[in-house]
Formats: sequence, C-alpha cells, structure tokens
Amino acid sequence: MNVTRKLRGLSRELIALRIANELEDGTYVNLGIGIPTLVSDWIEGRDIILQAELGMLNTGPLASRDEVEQDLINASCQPVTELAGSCFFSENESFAMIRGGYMDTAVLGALQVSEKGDLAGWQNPERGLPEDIGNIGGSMDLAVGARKVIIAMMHVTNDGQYKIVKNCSYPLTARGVVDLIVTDLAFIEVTPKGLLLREVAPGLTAEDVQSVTEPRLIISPDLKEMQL
Amino acid sequence: MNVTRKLRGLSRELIALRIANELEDGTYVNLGIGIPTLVSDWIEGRDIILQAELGMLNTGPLASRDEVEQDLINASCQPVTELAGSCFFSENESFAMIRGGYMDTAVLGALQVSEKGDLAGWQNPERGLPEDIGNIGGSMDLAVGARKVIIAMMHVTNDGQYKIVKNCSYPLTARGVVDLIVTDLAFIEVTPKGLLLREVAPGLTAEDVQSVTEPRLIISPDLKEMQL
Amino acid sequence: MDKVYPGVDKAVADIPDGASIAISGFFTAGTPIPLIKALAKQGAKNLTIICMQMGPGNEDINQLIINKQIKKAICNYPFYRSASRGASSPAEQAVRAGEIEMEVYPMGTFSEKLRAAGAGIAAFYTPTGVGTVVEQGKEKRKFGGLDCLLEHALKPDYAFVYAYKGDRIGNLSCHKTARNYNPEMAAAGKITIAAVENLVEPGDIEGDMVHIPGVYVQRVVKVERPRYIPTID
Amino acid sequence: MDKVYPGVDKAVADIPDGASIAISGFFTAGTPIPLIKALAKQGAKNLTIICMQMGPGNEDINQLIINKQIKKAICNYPFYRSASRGASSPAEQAVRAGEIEMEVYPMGTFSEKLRAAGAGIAAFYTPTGVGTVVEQGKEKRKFGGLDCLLEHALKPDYAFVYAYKGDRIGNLSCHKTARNYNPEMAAAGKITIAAVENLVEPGDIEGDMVHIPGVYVQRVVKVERPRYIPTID
Repeated sequence: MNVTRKLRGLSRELIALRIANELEDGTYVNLGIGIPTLVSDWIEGRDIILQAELGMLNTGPLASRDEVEQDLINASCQPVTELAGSCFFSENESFAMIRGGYMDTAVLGALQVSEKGDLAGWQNPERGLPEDIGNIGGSMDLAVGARKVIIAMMHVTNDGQYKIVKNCSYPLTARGVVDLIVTDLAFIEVTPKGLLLREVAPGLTAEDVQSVTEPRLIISPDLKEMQL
Repeated sequence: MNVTRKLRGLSRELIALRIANELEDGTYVNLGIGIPTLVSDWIEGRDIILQAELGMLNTGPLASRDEVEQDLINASCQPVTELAGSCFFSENESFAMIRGGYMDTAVLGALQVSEKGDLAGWQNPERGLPEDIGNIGGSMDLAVGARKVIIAMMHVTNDGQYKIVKNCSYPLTARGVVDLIVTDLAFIEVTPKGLLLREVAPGLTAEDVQSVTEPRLIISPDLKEMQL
Repeated sequence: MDKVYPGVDKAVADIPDGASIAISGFFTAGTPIPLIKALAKQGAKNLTIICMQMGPGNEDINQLIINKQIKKAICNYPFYRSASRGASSPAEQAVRAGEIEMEVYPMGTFSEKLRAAGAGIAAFYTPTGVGTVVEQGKEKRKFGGLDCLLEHALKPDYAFVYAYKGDRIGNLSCHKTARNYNPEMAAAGKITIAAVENLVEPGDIEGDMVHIPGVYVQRVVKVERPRYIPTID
Repeated sequence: MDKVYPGVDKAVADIPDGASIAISGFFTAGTPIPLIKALAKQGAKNLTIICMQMGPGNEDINQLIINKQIKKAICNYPFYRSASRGASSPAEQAVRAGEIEMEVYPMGTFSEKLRAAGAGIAAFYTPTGVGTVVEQGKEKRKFGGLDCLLEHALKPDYAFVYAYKGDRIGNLSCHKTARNYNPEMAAAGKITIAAVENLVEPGDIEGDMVHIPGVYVQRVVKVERPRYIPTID
C-alpha cells in the first residue's frame, strides 16, 4: 500500500552534503554503510577524523586502482588510503572506542526511525529471516555508543511507506538514540517533545514533509530551506 | 614464641635451583619477587620463556651496568635485557594472559601456606596496616590464573614460627591454589589428601621436616633427597 | 620452542568432530583463507564456527557449508548485504533450511566475548543490545542509570588467525586493517593456528611491533596469501 | 586538530579540586614525572589518585602528599616492600594516620577496571580475589563452577600518561616496558594528558606502531625525561 505521495527531494549525495555541513571540526566520526559513506566525499580537507570500525582512525579517501592495498580497507570492504596520522588497532579496540563514547558522531542508515528516536536498521523482516538473525554488524554498538547519532536515509521506502513512524515495526537497533534525521526531503531533530522539523528541501513545504511522515511534526518557528 | 628447632637446609640459591629443575621445557613462567627471581639464574639456555608482569615476554638476564635501559625493567624494577623474540605489551594484556591461563607456572613467595594449598603472601599483619591495605600487586592474579603454582620460601620464619600451617592466619592471597612448596628443607606436594613430603634437604629426615611443619605430612614411599 | 608446522594440512589435522573454531577476518582483510581451505579438505564435522561473516569476503567458508561440516555458526554480520545475493548463498540457504543453527551478536559484543575468554574474564555487562532482540534471555541490570546486558565469555577450541609476519615462537605482527579480529581470537583459542605470510626468526620482529604475543599461538604455518582486489556487495 | 600544549603547567592548569586522576607508570617505567611535578605546583586539593604505587619508583608523588592534595588513593602495590622504608614514607604515614583514604585492588583487577571504563563496559566478573579481603562487599557469582567477583568500571576525570613518541593529534607510541598502564589509562581518562619525550608530526609514527590511538588523548606536551637508573627496594 502506497501511503505517501511522491515528492522530489535531494539526491543521496546532497543528503550527505547536508550532514557534512552539520559535522563539527575537531571531531571523530564513524560513517555507516550506504548514504553515510558518501559523507566522506564532502569532508576532504576538513578537520574531521573518520574511524573505520574494523580498526583504523584517520581513514583516507577511497584508493584509486593503482593504490589498492589488500590490507587497507574500510568497514564496507572498499580499498582506502592512509592519511598523515592514520593508525591501526584491533576490531575489539575499535568497539571499545565506540562503546566508550569516543565517537563524537555516528552517521547511520535506517529502515525506520520513531518519533522517540528509536532506530530500526539492521534487519528488514521482508527478507524472511528468523527474527534474531541478520546483519547486526556494528550498528547496535554505534547507536548506543556514539555521542550523537545522525540518520541518513530516504524519507520513504521505495514503495512509498513511512520510514519516520510513531513506533518502529521493524527489529530495533537501539531505543531513543537518534538525534537528527536527514532525508531527501527534510532535516528533523528528535526532541523530548517530538520531532522538530527544522529544514525542508528546496521547493517543499512543511505540509509536504508532514504528508510523508507518520508522527505529527513540530514545525520550527525558524523553518528554513536545507542548508547546502 | 619459637615453636620449631633450627635445621640447616639449602641456600636461597639452591631452593631456586630445585625449582628450576622442576620447570618443564617449552613452558611460560612468571617469577615473583624474592627467591623466585633467583630461579632465572638457573634457566639460562633452557627452553623456558619468562614473563615480566609489567608487560614483557622472553625477559632476558639482568642488565649489566652499561646495558641498562630505563624503559626495560622487570616487575621488580631491575634493569633487564632483551632476548631474540622478546615482545612488549600493556600491563592489562599481561594480566589478561595471566588470568586467561597462559602462564604454565608461577613461582611465588609466601608468608604462609596451608595444607589445603591456601596461600597467604601479600600482607604481614605485623606491619600493622589496616587489614585490606597492602601490596597485593600481581600475586592474587598469578595465584588464581597460573596453571601451576610453586611456592619458594624458607620453611620457617626468622623467629622460628611455622610457615606451613593447618590454616593460614595471615590475609589470604588465594584459596587452594598451591601445587608445590619448595623450601630450604623440603619439597612438598599439595594433594587432595594432604601435604605429600617427596624430598628432604641433604642430611635431613622426614621427622626433621615434620618437626617444623604444623600439619601432619604424608611421607612419600619414594622419599628422596632434594634433586639438585 | 619451535611452533612451526610444515603446512596447513598438518596444522589442522587433529581438529575433531564437534570442535568450535574461531576464524578471523573482516571481509577480505586478515582472513586465514588457506586454513579454511585445509579444514574443508580435512573434513571434521559438527563444527561450531565463530566468525564475523558466513560468506561475504571469506567465500571459502562456503565449501564447509556444502560439505555439511558446520552445525552452528556464531556471527555478527553473517550474510550478504544484498537480499538477492544472500538468497543464493550457501550460508543463508542452510540457515533458512534449519541445517545450520545460528547466533548473531552485535559486533562489539562478539569480539568482547572472545576477548573475555582470552583474558580470564567470565562475563561482562555491556549497554549494547538493550531494548532489542539481542536482550532475549539475558540478564539486564542497571549501572549508574544505564541498562546493560550480561554477556558471557566465548572460548573456542581452536582459533584460525592471519598475520603479515610471524616468528617460530609464535609472535605475530599484523598489517594495517588486517589486524581486526586476530589478536582477540588468538588469545581466546585453546589452540591457535596462525597462518603467516612471512615466517621469520625470533628477534626479526621488533618487540614493540608484536601485535599478538607468542604465548597465545600454538602453531605457526607459512602460507602464500591468495591475492585479491577487496570488494564486496 | 592540534592537541599540543606549550608546557606541563598549562596542561594541568584546569584540574579542579576534587578531581580523580589516573597516573601511569610501573615503578620507574612509563611514569609521567613532569606532570606529577606540575600537579604539585598547581596545587589542586581533595584529589583521588589512581596509580600503581604511592612512592616506590614515583617518589614525586610524595610532594602531593606533603602538600595534602590527596584525599584518596586507589592502588595495587602502594608501599615500599621494606616495612622499615615504608614506615618512613609519606604515603604510608598518611594512610596510617587516616589522612588519606586508600583502596587496594589486585593488579589485574586494577587495570581491568580502567580498561572497562575506557571500553564502555560497565562491570565484569573476575576470579581474582575470591576468598580474600578483596571480596568484602562485592557480589560473588559462579560461572561454569568458578567463583568470580563483580568489579565495576573506574573512570577518572583525568589521566596522566607517558610515551616515547607522540604526534600533534595525540597518537602515541610507547617504548618496551614503559608501555605498562599507559594504554588503558589513556582510554579511561575523560581528559588524558600525554607527556611525550619526542613530539613529532602526524605521519611520523607508523600506523602499526601506534600503541595509543589519538582519539583517547586530549592534550600532548613535550617533556624532558628525567634520567635515572631504575632501582627500587
């Protein structure tokens, strides 16, 4: 059932750009698989240190074909490069860092986010696996451990279902952890009072965004166009 | 009160030799402070790897004056040397190793050992400190973690009190952990049935050893002179 | 001590039916592929395999599945990300068919359970997984206002690890992101078998560059590393 | 990022009264002596000091005691081995007089509590200390037949660490047995101050030789290391 209407919003690349603008200099950031990975394209030269959760800090840009080293990949198994000051450690140390609160920000994808900041992202029940089986990977540790969790995703599913929901129906990654939701259509802050719509994609109105968002949005008195 | 009579036994160096003879080739060994440290003098060239609990494996002999490096000491703060294949790690990793069961043998000093294999070694109440204060150091972890615990000590205190006792009156390091007790007078195995006297120092009899040992000793049918 | 074995087949020869084996590697990095191949050839059955993923980046595990050597798998990211690629993979098919029992843990909890086993820590409390399916059947307890789950140490009978350099007494040095699970799995395994790309003499690895102290490693075997371009879907 | 401070005095300037501070070093090795001296000069009071020993090998701590800056000490081997030398040491006298409150842990538990704090582990079960005074007031629980004690994470406000080399973004490389408590204390401290003998640029330390990733280190200060002959009674 297609519950939402089709709105034209930002590309995946521009969602990533909006998030890059939100990251602060002097911080440590972990980027998840999918749209989050694209954030790295927008922060070259910025004073931001990226962690690759298999055990690297100061992860450099993707490697060109002749730079590929088989012992130097990111957590998405892409060949990457070193920067001045890159360092390596075990996966266990990497998650010690993550749980220990050393990641200032994690940018993660999501299948659903609730108005209370619950995150569902590790398993799509449509795949038909048992409810406790799937690719949890580093998502639960990052969601719980990072000081700030930013979700990067398309606002609705491919077949038009809500992804920003009152309550997640998909298996949870963590409860009450999401701080910001950045989609092709909007920039939304999770607050104790509910979801605060702070920015909309160019050409869209708050009503447009509300029409594809299940919970009631609080409209910011400062509502802006997305800051690109 | 002097409860025991004075017997002439082995020197500290020969206690260490007897223990060195008991160590097996191909094993990892941690030597505590005091007589245990002297064991290292008897195993040069043997296929035994020594751990220094501050974070070193394959600890070499003590450094001569011109070899002293201030970043290369053992757990007794003595300057040591490296061997081919020495490696370094954190103190935390060192105790992970110890608790994890990777030390085949720990050789420790003791104030008292009971017939059940209880060890008291970290605090002498005569020093007058509060009962929970003192130099625990690595002794409790080693006593619990090492696969085999060998005690190296003089058989009685300086003023002739029992050190091998029915029940420890001094603060315990660990319960039921001691496997062997090697003293200036005897080589004793802790067995489920009690203390088995296996060897006596040259010139001594089982009765001599019993006279300075509080619990009843089981005399080995194979009772020997200490194997030096 | 000389822990060197003449080849991978000898190094895995004694693994019995029913053994549990931790296998290192994060996708393609630091995966001891020659040991996995040797295990498939050796044929031990009813195995419990502890590894990040069942297929992606370590496709040689497929042969163990096809051989029906695996009874149970303990993973954190078991399947291909793509549902369609997953549907055609031996691991996902075997799990769906109930031929392989599977437990999945969050990635940090997964390696912390192995780390605990190697470090003689019986169990620990972690905030990860609270409020999710991961908490099912586990003790939940508050520390300083934070809900945590009790997780137990996980001690495998064997560990397969990979290192760039290893010496005869088992000291290993890892290379860049190929370190990943290797140190904690090496410490956790009752018998740890290290596949090393460069076999060197004791003293050839600087003491401060040893990432896995030799005490954790019982067998060392020199391997030729299969060359590949890292890539995964 | 540039975490370099112009000197030890600036690096410790903001430490408030009542702060908890982990200070690394195993006897003389890896002890950040210039930071201890700076703390004595700075004068913060009612401090909780977390360090292996109160005096032996780090005699500069005596000045903190003489200044009456320390309220509490958490140690594993606090005093001189020799009772007579101990009796004349400021730390032992202060503890006996009840001027300093003291907690003593087994050495492995001590650093595991710090490691847990840095690693986001709330608490853990260890077999060390069962049946001794260490178990007083602690939960005891059996795992696989083995009695264990529940121990909690210990998170200091500050950590003073020492490294042979450090770069401007806080990556540290340690030297031989001077590594000891430094990695776990660096990770545990909310604000970690690293005294480094050699201050280098990012990239000057090989990535696989970094023993303490820069993320754990908030301040880096170049120091001249006092030279000494290691010795202790």
